[in-house]
Amino acid sequence: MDPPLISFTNICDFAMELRLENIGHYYGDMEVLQGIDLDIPAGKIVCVVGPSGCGKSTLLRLVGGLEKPTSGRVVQMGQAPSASINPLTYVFQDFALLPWRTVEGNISLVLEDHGIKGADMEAVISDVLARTKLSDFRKALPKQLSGGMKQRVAIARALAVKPAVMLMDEPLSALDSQTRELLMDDLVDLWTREPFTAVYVTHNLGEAVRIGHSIVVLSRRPGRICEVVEINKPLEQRQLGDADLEQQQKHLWNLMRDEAKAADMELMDA
Amino acid sequence: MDPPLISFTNICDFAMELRLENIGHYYGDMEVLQGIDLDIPAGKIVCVVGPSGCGKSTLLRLVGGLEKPTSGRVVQMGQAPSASINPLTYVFQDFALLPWRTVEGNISLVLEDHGIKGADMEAVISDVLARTKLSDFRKALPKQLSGGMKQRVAIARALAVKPAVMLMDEPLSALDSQTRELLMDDLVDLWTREPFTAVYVTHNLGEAVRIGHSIVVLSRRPGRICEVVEINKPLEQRQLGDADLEQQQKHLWNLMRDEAKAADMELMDA
Amino acid sequence: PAQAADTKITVGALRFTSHSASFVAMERGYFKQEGLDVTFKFFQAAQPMAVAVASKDVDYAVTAISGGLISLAEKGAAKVIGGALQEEAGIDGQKILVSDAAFKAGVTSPAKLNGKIWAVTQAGSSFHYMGSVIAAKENAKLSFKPLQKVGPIIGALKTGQVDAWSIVPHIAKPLSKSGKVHIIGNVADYLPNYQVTVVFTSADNAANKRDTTKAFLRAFSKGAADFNAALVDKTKGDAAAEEMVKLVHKYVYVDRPYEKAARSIRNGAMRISENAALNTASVKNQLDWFKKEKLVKSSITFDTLVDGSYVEQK
Amino acid sequence: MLDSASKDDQRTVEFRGGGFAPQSKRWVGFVVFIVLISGIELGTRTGFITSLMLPRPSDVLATFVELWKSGLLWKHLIPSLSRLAVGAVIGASAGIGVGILIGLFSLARASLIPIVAAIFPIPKIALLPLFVIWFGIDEASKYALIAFGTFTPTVVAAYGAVDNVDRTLIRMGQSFSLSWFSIVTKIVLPGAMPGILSGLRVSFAIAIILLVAAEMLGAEYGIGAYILEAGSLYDLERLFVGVTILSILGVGVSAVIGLIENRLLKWRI
Amino acid sequence: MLDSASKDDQRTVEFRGGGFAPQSKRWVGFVVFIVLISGIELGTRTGFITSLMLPRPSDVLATFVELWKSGLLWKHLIPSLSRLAVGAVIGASAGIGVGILIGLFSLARASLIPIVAAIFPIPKIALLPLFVIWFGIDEASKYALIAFGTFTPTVVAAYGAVDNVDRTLIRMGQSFSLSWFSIVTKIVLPGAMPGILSGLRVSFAIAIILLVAAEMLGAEYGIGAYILEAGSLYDLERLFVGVTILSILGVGVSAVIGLIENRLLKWRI
Ligand SMILES: Nc1ncnc2c1ncn2[C@@H]1O[C@H](COP(=O)(O)OP(=O)(O)OP(=O)(O)O)[C@@H](O)[C@H]1O
Ligand SMILES: Nc1ncnc2c1ncn2[C@@H]1O[C@H](COP(=O)(O)OP(=O)(O)OP(=O)(O)O)[C@@H](O)[C@H]1O
Ligand SMILES: [Mg+2]
Ligand SMILES: [Mg+2]
Repeated sequence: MDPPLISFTNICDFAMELRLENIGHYYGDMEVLQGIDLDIPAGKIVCVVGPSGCGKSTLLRLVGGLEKPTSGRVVQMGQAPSASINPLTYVFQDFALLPWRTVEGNISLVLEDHGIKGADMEAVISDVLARTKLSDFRKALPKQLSGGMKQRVAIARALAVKPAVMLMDEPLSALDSQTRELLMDDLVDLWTREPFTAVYVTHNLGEAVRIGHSIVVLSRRPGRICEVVEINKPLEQRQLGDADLEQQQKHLWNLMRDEAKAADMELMDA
Repeated sequence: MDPPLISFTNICDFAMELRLENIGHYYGDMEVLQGIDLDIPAGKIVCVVGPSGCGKSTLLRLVGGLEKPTSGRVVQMGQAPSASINPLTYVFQDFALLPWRTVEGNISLVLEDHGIKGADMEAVISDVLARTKLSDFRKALPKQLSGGMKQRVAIARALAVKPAVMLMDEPLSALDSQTRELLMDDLVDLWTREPFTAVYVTHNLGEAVRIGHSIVVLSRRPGRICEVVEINKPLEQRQLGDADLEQQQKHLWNLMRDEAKAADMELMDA
Repeated sequence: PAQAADTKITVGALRFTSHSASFVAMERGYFKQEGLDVTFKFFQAAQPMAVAVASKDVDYAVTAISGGLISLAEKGAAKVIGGALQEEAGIDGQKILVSDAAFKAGVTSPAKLNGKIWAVTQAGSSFHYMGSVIAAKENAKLSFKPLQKVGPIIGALKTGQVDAWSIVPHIAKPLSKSGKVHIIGNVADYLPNYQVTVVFTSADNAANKRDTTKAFLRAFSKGAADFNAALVDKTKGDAAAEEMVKLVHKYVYVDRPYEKAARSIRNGAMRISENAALNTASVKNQLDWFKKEKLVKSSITFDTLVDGSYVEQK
Repeated sequence: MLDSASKDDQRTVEFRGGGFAPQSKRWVGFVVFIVLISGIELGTRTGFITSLMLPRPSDVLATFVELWKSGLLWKHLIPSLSRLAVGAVIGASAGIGVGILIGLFSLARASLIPIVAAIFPIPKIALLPLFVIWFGIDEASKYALIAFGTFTPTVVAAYGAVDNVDRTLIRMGQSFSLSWFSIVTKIVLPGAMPGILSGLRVSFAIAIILLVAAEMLGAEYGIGAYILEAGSLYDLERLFVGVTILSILGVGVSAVIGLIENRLLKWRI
Repeated sequence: MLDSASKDDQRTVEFRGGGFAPQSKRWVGFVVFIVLISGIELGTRTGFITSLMLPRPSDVLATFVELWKSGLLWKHLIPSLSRLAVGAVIGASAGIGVGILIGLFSLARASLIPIVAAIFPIPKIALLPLFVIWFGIDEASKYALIAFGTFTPTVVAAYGAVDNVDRTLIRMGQSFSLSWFSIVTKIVLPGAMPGILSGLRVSFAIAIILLVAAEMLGAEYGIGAYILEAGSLYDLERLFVGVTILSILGVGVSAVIGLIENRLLKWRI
């Protein structure tokens, strides 16, 4: 196989890390997050889990600068590699593809604005489509694709801007569980070939233990950090149904079960 | 605990079973199902798994009489118990609650039409709400409820008509995985206390091995039966991460992986 | 004195026989002789024509004195400069009509109109004025029903939904022939020498373009004289009358065959004032009535409405 | 984990979200109206705007006060309101009824949709002469004109609303063996309510617009008749008084429907 | 697993689904029109319907053929079409522009929404006298009237469409650091297209309705003028010819927009 034309931050040369310093956030009078301190080390995937409505998505928006924290700050430490077009790049739960653009068009969208065009753009697009196994779907419209393929397009789009950190908000939860399984394999594959830095928000503890180097457990709203679980087994060695992972997962579920129950029973104000 | 006021079919006295005889179905020119022969024994949960678009939902609609099969027939064997108001009752993926009716109103909806009112209705509603742990949410509107609670209401509504067979179309796939875990426990609990007959369609193999007495694996479209896997371990003894279940799940996944991949890669016609 | 040739002016007109003076002046070259290059602008109703003069889309036009015209004069936008159509004893003038139902119920003369419904196009229209004056003279109380256009009025009259109306003879006579409507009197009996229509222009033209305005009035008067001679006084013989009808038919009832149109044109011929003379008394009466009815501001004077410097004031 | 070089290189992550959620502040609206009206007042006073082009706002107000004091306001307003009410209620009810039929039955859909589509672009004023023959020049023809005008948009809104009722809810009803009648009354109609109500907003605005056309025919009193008279007298003050009343009426009706929506559709997310 | 008693008791599960998906068949529409017109023809021939109530359809057709043969059809149609085109294009463009401003900027929203809401219920015919003063009696005032009438509904549709653009797409754009201008042109505008196009359907229908009002202002030729003249002469045949032409025009414009939607919005599910 040829060396990839473009690549994630090479973590040996550059090291951009993120640090969350005492982050707190309010929506109106409602406290959503409280005193979050967290390091996101380069080349690692940090999973964030927690019950519904505890502020996971909010946290991710704060990290990427899509929202301003009420208190505290998110610090970027070290320079993003110069090749990185958009250092902090999201992958959304609902794909966020423009339905009126083809697969190719959705990727070119994020390149056009950064002055990449012609053969350069062509090269980038071909490369990311190849890496996400989408080369045959280049001219397809989103409506023709299954959910799994749509999320692959979104991932290809994120790769195209060579992110220093990927911010993934439940990237698999809109997919059915079989597709989820397939995509999880693809993500592990992508990371194994070329490690990237990521914050990965999820509800799914199975996903978290499969893909996270560390797992941050948030409490119910206002979200605080309950525990950070480190998993040392290399990603590529983790498998569906591994006993040690199952153990970790059970541990996490025991930590969270009551909170999840309470969150489920909560009545939203009319 | 008091004996329940209403109950599922008592499978000792009555035994209503369903038999699918050589079912085939077309939408226009597209063959969706082909030569399905299947028995649904009383008091058991039959899971149906298969790749996206293979006709699982269609099969369930055929079973419940919401659609007419192009060929073959669905036979009801034995009488539904006289207490059963609606022998074949669905639980839908997207809950199908009327947003303008309260929890209570959504349940009374299906009783009103069958001439149950006043104190009788009151008794039925209180009972099913108690069994699904919803008594405190009686006056809430659907918009105030989390997804898990909404599906509980839909289950309570299904219980209210004392079904002979429950037809469940991916009842948990619209929920986040933590809520799914909680609801799966609740379903197992309901079945253990009082066994019921059910056809349970799902994508999720983990769910299938946790809740199915037998698991029917469908092929890609046109859906045919590939294999029927029987799991003999009693439901109440099955646990998240049981090694034997993991084994079954891996077996199923190996059966389906390629088909799932192919289904995922399919281009829908523009 | 003829002006420098080709002063372009626009003349507003309705496709009515009563506007024939302008048509004659056009066809017989009287405008040309005065150095005026005239374009006609045709309207469906008189009211927009008044507004068009105010907005300077039209330079000269002929219409009944209406509340709208007076209001525009008050705003300094329009000015009456001469007279056109006039009721005259001995010439067939406007008729008073009643519906068949009202006629059968005993309204056989204007004296019996008390309590009846009188149709008008709009409050402040000439129909309103006529009805009001007739009612006052007969001590009758009329209620006035605005129906916007002549078409609906005829419909309402035929079906007995309104009781009475007044209209020019060439419309009144065919209507009465149908038997659904009856003529019970002449407007001229109540409004002798009623100045039905007037010539008007924008205040700017009246004040600042006196030569053009005078030239227009001269040509207009010549046309009026020809028309009166041919069809009203009938002093020129049948051939001239025939010729005049043919001329008018180029503008009026164009979509009807000549034979049908000719009858209507002849029936509709009422006198157009000689030399565009204006019956001051009638205009004053009308203005007073408008003020009394609070249709126009009470501050308006006769001189605001009329520029008396152009034509003979009777 | 970090080498010391980059330790010094610390920057807060830059904010790049927000926006694209324009907010409407009520007081800005008032300010704009006041500025606009003062501008016209000034323009007319300085002669920059002639009295032929626009009336002076203070004169319009004075005319309105006069109209009120003379008691004529009510004499004009009450018949108009009753025409609006009767006409709009007839037109909207018929429209909702027909719309629901179209939404439920193939035969109704196939036969009525083309007719409604053909009727839609017909200007109602063109039919005035016919309405006079059919309904006379009294109230009936005014009701009919307003009803006719509100009918077509209501039909379109109503069948659109029925079409948009979530089909899974209907399948749910069938799966519980509810009767056809129950499904229609308990699922289809409540589900179509939001669409129907928002259609009524447009229909009632059209009813108000048609008031003038309706009162062209033999109305002595009524806001429309008042406007027509003012127009024919070229009395801009009165014309604007009338137009303002209609405008306030329209905003008022829309606000009332908003209130009804808030009450009736509390269940919406 | 089954006891033998119930073995005999076999029944096919009963069908209880289907329905609630009315289909519109094109030929039914034609049949209905033909039945309706034949009915009127018969009614007028037997005298059941008097000539005062409705014209005889065959006479209407004959009148139309005559109009065509005389060449007057084009003389009336062409000015009307050009008025419609110019007026509707001006009104719709201005409406889309203002609507997008309202959709994007708080200041525009706060100041313009109340004005649009106040203008909406004003009947355009009430303003005819003013339009003559402002724009003269020639084409300009006709364009202005039609433009004014199409403006308000287009504004409402356009800002509604912008408001309805999926906010996650906009956040996506921001998250990729797209410029404000790119977000507007590449995300907001294409996303608002479906809403704007369906708004134009209504706006153009209104433009056609306003044609008659516009041609009240000193138009000699034009379908509206033809209808007005027919109405004032109570010539029902000609009135119906004119009305039918407008109706066909309306259906045609709507069909054209449908085609454009199909082409431009292929990407919709
Ligand atoms: N823009 C907003 N304005 C006001 N409240 C908000 C906003 N966004 C989120 N919230 C509220 O803040 C809380 C946290 O929301 P957030 O989406 O971050 O939770 P989450 O952990 O991602 O939940 P989920 O698991 O459902 O995705 C919720 O109660 C939510 O209703
Ligand atoms: N009413 C319908 N008319 C036409 N085609 C249909 C209809 N319902 C389903 N289909 C098609 O039939 C096929 C099977 O659909 P079905 O919903 O039964 O699949 P499924 O196995 O439930 O899929 P999923 O896993 O996505 O729920 C799909 O290709 C679908 O597009
Ligand atoms: Mg979230
Ligand atoms: Mg399905």
